[in-house]
Amino acid sequence: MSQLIFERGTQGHRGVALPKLQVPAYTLKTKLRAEKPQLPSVSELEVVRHYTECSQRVKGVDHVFYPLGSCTMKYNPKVNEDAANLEGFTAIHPLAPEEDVQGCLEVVATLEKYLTQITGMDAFCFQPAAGAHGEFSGLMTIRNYLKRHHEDQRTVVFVPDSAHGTNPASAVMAGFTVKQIPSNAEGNVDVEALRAMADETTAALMLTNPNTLGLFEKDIMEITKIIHDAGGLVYYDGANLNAIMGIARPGDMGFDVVHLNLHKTFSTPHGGGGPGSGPIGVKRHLIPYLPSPRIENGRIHEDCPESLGRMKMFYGNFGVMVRALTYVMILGKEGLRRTSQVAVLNARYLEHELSRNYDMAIDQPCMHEFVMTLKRQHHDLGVSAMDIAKGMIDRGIHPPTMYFPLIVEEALMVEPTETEPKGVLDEAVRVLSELLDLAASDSQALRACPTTTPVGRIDEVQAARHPILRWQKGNE
Amino acid sequence: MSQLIFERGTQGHRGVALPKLQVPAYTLKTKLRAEKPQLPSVSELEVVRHYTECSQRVKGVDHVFYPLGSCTMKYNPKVNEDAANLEGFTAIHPLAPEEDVQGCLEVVATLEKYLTQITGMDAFCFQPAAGAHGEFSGLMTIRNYLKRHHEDQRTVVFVPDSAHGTNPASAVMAGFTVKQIPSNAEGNVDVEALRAMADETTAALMLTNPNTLGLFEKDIMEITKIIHDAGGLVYYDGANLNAIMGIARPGDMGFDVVHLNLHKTFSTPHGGGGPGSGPIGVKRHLIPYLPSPRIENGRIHEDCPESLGRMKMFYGNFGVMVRALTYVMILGKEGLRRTSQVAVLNARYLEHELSRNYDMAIDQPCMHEFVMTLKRQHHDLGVSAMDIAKGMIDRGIHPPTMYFPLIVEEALMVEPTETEPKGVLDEAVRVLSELLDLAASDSQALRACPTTTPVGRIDEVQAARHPILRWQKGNE
Amino acid sequence: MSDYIASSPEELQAMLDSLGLKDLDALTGHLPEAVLLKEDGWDLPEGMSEFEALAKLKKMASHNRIYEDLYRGAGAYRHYIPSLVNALSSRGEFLTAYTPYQAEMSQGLLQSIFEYQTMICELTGMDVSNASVYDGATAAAEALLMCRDPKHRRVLVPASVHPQILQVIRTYGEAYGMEITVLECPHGVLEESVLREALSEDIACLLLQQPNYFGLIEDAETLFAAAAEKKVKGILHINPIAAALLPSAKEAGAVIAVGEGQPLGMPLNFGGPYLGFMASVSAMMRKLPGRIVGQSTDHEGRRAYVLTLQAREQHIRREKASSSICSNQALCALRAAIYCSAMGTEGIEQVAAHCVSNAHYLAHELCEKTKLRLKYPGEFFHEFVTVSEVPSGVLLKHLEDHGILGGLPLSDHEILWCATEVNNKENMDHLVELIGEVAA
Amino acid sequence: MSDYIASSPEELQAMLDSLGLKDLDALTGHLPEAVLLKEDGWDLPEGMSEFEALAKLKKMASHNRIYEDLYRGAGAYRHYIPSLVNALSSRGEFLTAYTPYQAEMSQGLLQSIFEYQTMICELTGMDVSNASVYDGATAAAEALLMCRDPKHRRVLVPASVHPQILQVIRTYGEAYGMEITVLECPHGVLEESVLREALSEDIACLLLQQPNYFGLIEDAETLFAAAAEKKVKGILHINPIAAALLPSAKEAGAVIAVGEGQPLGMPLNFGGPYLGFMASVSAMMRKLPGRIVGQSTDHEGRRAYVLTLQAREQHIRREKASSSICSNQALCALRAAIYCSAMGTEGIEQVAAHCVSNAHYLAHELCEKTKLRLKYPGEFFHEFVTVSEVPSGVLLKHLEDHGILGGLPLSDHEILWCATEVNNKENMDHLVELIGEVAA
Repeated sequence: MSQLIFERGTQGHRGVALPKLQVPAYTLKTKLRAEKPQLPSVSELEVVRHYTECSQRVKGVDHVFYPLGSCTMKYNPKVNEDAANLEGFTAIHPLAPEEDVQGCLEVVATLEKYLTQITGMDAFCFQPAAGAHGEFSGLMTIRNYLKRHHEDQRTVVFVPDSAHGTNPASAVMAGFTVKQIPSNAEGNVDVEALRAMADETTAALMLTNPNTLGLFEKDIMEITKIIHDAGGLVYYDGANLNAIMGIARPGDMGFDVVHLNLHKTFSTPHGGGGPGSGPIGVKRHLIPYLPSPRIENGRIHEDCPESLGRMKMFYGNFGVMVRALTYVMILGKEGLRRTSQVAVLNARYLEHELSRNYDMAIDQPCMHEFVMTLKRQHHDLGVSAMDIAKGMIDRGIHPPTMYFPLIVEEALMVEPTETEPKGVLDEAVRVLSELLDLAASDSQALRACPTTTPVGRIDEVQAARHPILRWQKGNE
Repeated sequence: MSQLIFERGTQGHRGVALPKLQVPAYTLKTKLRAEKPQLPSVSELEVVRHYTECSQRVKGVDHVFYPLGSCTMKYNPKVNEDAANLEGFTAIHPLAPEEDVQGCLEVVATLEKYLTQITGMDAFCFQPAAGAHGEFSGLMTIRNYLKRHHEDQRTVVFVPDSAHGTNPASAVMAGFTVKQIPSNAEGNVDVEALRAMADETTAALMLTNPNTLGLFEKDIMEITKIIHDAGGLVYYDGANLNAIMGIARPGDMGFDVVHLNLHKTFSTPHGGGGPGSGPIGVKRHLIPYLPSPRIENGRIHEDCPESLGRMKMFYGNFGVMVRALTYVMILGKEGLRRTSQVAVLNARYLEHELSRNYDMAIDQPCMHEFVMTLKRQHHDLGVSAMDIAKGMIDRGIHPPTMYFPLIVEEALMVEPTETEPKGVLDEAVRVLSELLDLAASDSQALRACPTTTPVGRIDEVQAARHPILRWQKGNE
Repeated sequence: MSDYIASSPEELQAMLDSLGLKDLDALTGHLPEAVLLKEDGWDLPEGMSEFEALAKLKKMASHNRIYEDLYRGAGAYRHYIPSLVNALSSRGEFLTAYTPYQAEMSQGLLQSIFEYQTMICELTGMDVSNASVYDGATAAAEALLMCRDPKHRRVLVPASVHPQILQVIRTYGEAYGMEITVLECPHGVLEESVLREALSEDIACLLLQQPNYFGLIEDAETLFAAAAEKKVKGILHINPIAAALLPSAKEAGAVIAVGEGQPLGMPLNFGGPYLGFMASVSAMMRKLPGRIVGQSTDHEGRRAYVLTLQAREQHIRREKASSSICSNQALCALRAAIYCSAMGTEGIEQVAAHCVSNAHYLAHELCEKTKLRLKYPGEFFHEFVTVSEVPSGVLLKHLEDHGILGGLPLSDHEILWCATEVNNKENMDHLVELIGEVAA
Repeated sequence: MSDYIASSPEELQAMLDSLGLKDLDALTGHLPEAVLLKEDGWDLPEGMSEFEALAKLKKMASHNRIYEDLYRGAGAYRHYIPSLVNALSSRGEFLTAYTPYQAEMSQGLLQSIFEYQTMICELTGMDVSNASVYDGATAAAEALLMCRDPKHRRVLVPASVHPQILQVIRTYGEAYGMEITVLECPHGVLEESVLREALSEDIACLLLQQPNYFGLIEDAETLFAAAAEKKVKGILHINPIAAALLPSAKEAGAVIAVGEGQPLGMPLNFGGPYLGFMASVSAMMRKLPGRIVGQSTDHEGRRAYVLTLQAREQHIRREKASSSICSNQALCALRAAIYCSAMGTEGIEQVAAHCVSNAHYLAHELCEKTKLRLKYPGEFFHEFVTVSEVPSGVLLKHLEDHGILGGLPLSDHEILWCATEVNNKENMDHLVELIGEVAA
């Protein structure tokens, strides 16, 4: 069943044919390849069968409840796909004359307008292809801004200890030094520690709010003030925006730069890992320092003398932008607010129900996600967060994010999203409670999960120690 | 997992929303429904999950080898779907002005031209929605022709004992009396019996060639002559056309009327049982008697005084016609001929390989399909054709047609089609041989198949005796 | 040139070798010379690539005119089709499966048909539904056959039924030896008195269309009640969108409900594929033609679905079958089921209500602001007929010149208009303005 | 107004009740007043139905101009995309899955990425490939970073590299503290002598684009050999279609191959999403950024696939990671894999050969029949630069007036043309005729 396409192939099988060449064949005079690339030899039907079969060994949101914390695995509306697949968008060359691409520029401008309202920022740049790329671009914008203001000594970026790994990694990529901010017992930024650390070397603070524990940083106005007072800028990681649309805006909290994840909050599909889109929004004073070109008023401005330069070819993942715009247009003002409210309600309800059996990392009202800790069960019963996760797979639920944030032991981070009905949440409660029972009665059985999948738990150490990263005759 | 959508639903869940009403709401003054229809109450995501899940409990040609005799389960090219889904086709109203539907009329005319060449007929009518509908329409054409020629006494239609059940049923629907023609020991029409039966009551003979045993009727010229000499017409059931494209044509064999199955020979998908398309082709002298309207030269002729009338609303399953036209355009003359040749080769090869272990119904070179008989195994081992079929399911192959044609005991009718590569045929030989071994070593295990499917063998008697034909609260 | 032959030339040769044959031509060497086609015996073009074929078909499609704004119904209706209908129904599993004879490997398909049958029962109020037939007109014809018996071979049909349906049932009726009597409808609907005059004991059934061809709502309950007095069976051909609001076929007293399912998620598609639905009261269950899916259990007692009541069908009964139907419109039935699921009861009621309100607004505005007037006084659903002094052709041509497909011309001075939930006020106002320009 | 909230109002209330909350607003009652958004604090339109939104987006799309015939490349190429690429890659399973962290329920996805990695290795000749990065330009930038070490912070790049790639690597280089030196290419390609002059021991790597921005084929083998003498690493940014014919990156002596995968089944899409591919020799495996899938076994010894070498990645290493990449272009990589499967070695070679022949035919005809001439003497692949006295704008405008998108204007008198397998002789002849009308 799980033949690779190379193994499925048979010498001489041909897929799709080309039109006949109508002009004289021209043979290149330069040296050509010595060894041919060995692509699969399969007929069309074999291609179709192969990928149909592969698809049936993947679970998406289209199948199962996917409460993957911090990833916002909400429903991906099918209408988004229809909009993005309109030939009037897909057939457009990125270097076609400006007057021929007015529809694309309209998409960009409209989405920008809406996102500025949602976030309280003043302008957006859509070049970044993903969240981490947005972080990198946003930090580069800050770096560029500081440089142009002769503040080269500001080299330190603060990152909370609960932050996504992309935050410190992006900061380093952008040439900064990272300093970790501790969380306090309530799971929030330790404001006093931050105050003590902020100084003339401070370039920026990166923060997501609500944070990765699912908690709204109550002292956010003070936090941003501390950084601003120290002469730094504040960066908003938009991973958790789904909690606060229409409720609060990063722009109003004092953030200078944000990135959004259109593939999280704005319902574009994750596609098994991408393409995403990570547009960055800034306050007015930072606009000139954004990546170039800028799209404004139906024009593409290549000449942006203070821009940090280009982060990607062309204008970003346009197809993803069309999907996000479709989503925002359909939801509108009230729909977006309700989306965030129900995202919070679903998380709060699930947390409440689960807290009968499970320990929560923090005893605070969560926003759109929450973190459980299996520390007690790990100690008492010898079952880990991973074991619970694998047990969920066998019961038709995609596991929560495991072992994150790092500050929580045996963490499971749960984000149900607003598109799941109560019944699905109740069923998840039932499953998770059953798994705890199983952990108590037969932990061995739990550790053997998953058993309903095409393969069981995989030897990751072997994979990393003796990497086999491509098919070759003989490594079947 | 296999909840019905009604069970999945929850009171108050809503799917797709409508635009707001922009005009004054009008309330009908007539009596309205007393009891509301109870449709499912599901959100979009629930709809998507439900049908995604359902789809994964169906096997199509996109998954598995599907050697279903007489059904021609060949590859359904994806380009056909793209062509049929062009908005320039899907958005066209059937009663739009003639000058606005020239593209559709071009599709019809082009497909007609090609089909006449493939079959040797002179004209086609595309109203019939399926093969059986084509049979019915074809026989109605014959009836109309006979009536207009004052041959009302011709009420008998001959049908071979090996024919598809649709043949006699369609003949009766069209108001004829059916007489069965016996097959001889070689599996062909008993010519002498036919000669003895043909007389002034003979309306028509229905025949498929190659016949359902996969044999080409060698005496076809004589057979059609016998009927013509008796004053009758000869009808060609196009179910098996995939064997002879570019090799021989019903028109040249003396057939007066044919129906084709675009969803078999011309690669349009079966869709789980339809929509198909069963256009009928006739020789020139029968054209006026076809169903109306006639489409000719970019015009829709409603006024056809000698027509039998209308068989269906509008012009037939147009979307299926677009798919078939795409297929014929891509294959062209050589491709179609090669298609039939390889369809025959695949069948002949598979028959040859299987005949080492299995008994063939007839010892004659087959065309595009062949029939095996499990009579010996049924007697010796107590395993039936059905048992072998169910064993194939467990091994990832769709079973052949079972218990047909009726003149063969414990029949399995195998049609591999040209789109399967040799490797798939070899694997089928291996599986079928393995199943015979299992029948011999552990017939109980074979009779327990399938075991890998969501359900095992189903109680069909219970279904028919105590019919439950719809969901109702309580019959879960 | 392309083909979809999977084996390589070498594999083909290997197969030929194992058969002891030289080449592909040798496979048909046993056919009589007289039937073998000469190479120049047929005239077909050379094959081409998928790319070229698609380009040519795009070209053909471009020779059709797409009207973004249209007001034509008459049996083919433009409704909004939610994106998920295409996304789900086009999944290869559904698309490329055969009729589910092998139930164990087709449970998802069988289940979805079972669900479809349930939805049709709900929309019609009937007890049982089949898995679909070719279209609404053949569904009506098959319904007549269900009512036929040696003593009842006559059928009453009002002139308010769609003329194409009339044509189809005439054709089928001719085949079945049934006599069709058409009842006049001078006011656009069948009147009870006209019916009563025509009723007699040898009549098998009365077929009504609801709403009828002119968009008018028939008083089906009264008419079927009158028919029932003479033991004449009632067949209601009902628009499935209207069915959400109007009395169900069962409530109206019909024993069979049929209809054209196209409004439930099928695009216009130049007339097909569409979807014929058929449902009946329990008593007529074994007369229903076509496939039917039933619920049963497997050997372990698990709920399972299977094609059932096959004793009616051609592959079992041959010449004694109740119809010859083999293929039906399964994929269209699936689309209808997905559509009904996505809309739900409330959604489909809203579609119906929007159709009604839009059509009445349009009718009102046309009568108010132009010289058009309604032909019939009766209550209509989402279609209506206007009369005008200005010839229909002039009115419609003026609209077409402005990118609008107007109603269907029924005669030189009558037009059958349709409005659905996809027509909007702005466009309707524009239409009225344009009509006003030529018929003010 | 629509939303995608699944629970009914009653269920929402039940959940609120169980939390002891009055309404939805109460959920955020604990937020500081200062941050709470007032109702009029933001300006967004009301929501609308799916139907209306799609209509509006269709309208926007109609404000773009679709050119059926186009001759513009410059980093975004129109190739034929077989229908099965869309049909398979749009399956909901692939579309709506997350990065395959839970390997057991994502084997089909992991396997397809593993296959993609193998195909990229085959096309580039390299040993290992990652699972994709954002695009060809960022792939080039990431490749530079792979070559950086404290003693090697300089990069050589010829001016024949796409200016947008140059811009991106400048941005990334600035971040990484790498110095980019651009080498002049007066004849359109990097000459060995120019390279040798620039080479020194502190240089990390030489980046070449093949074919280069002007469509010309660089003598990569000679140049990388010269670089290698100074231990300077070779990075080849290669067009994946050209890769089927030209010496592979490995054969040319590169240690890293990168490129823009868009030609492998991605539509033009106004510039994205596209696909950055990256592959390297084994020795650099642990420096490759982004996801990588490896083969392993499960506890029963069954072959299985899993994300591997995660010790390089941000979610493990945080500030010590080799890049911050989290999302990549997985669905685009899947499209590329399906495309490569559907074409096969022979098919992709044919695409490449047709591109070459069509481009050379076009160049030949333009030079023969119009006053345009080639700017550079070197051998080109499927793009070439012409020089003309008539201003580029005049030439291109004339083509646009006839529905043709001509090449990219590089200057007032230079145009970069592209032809692929989808351009045909008839259209090219027409183009030449049109150019002849203004530049004869």
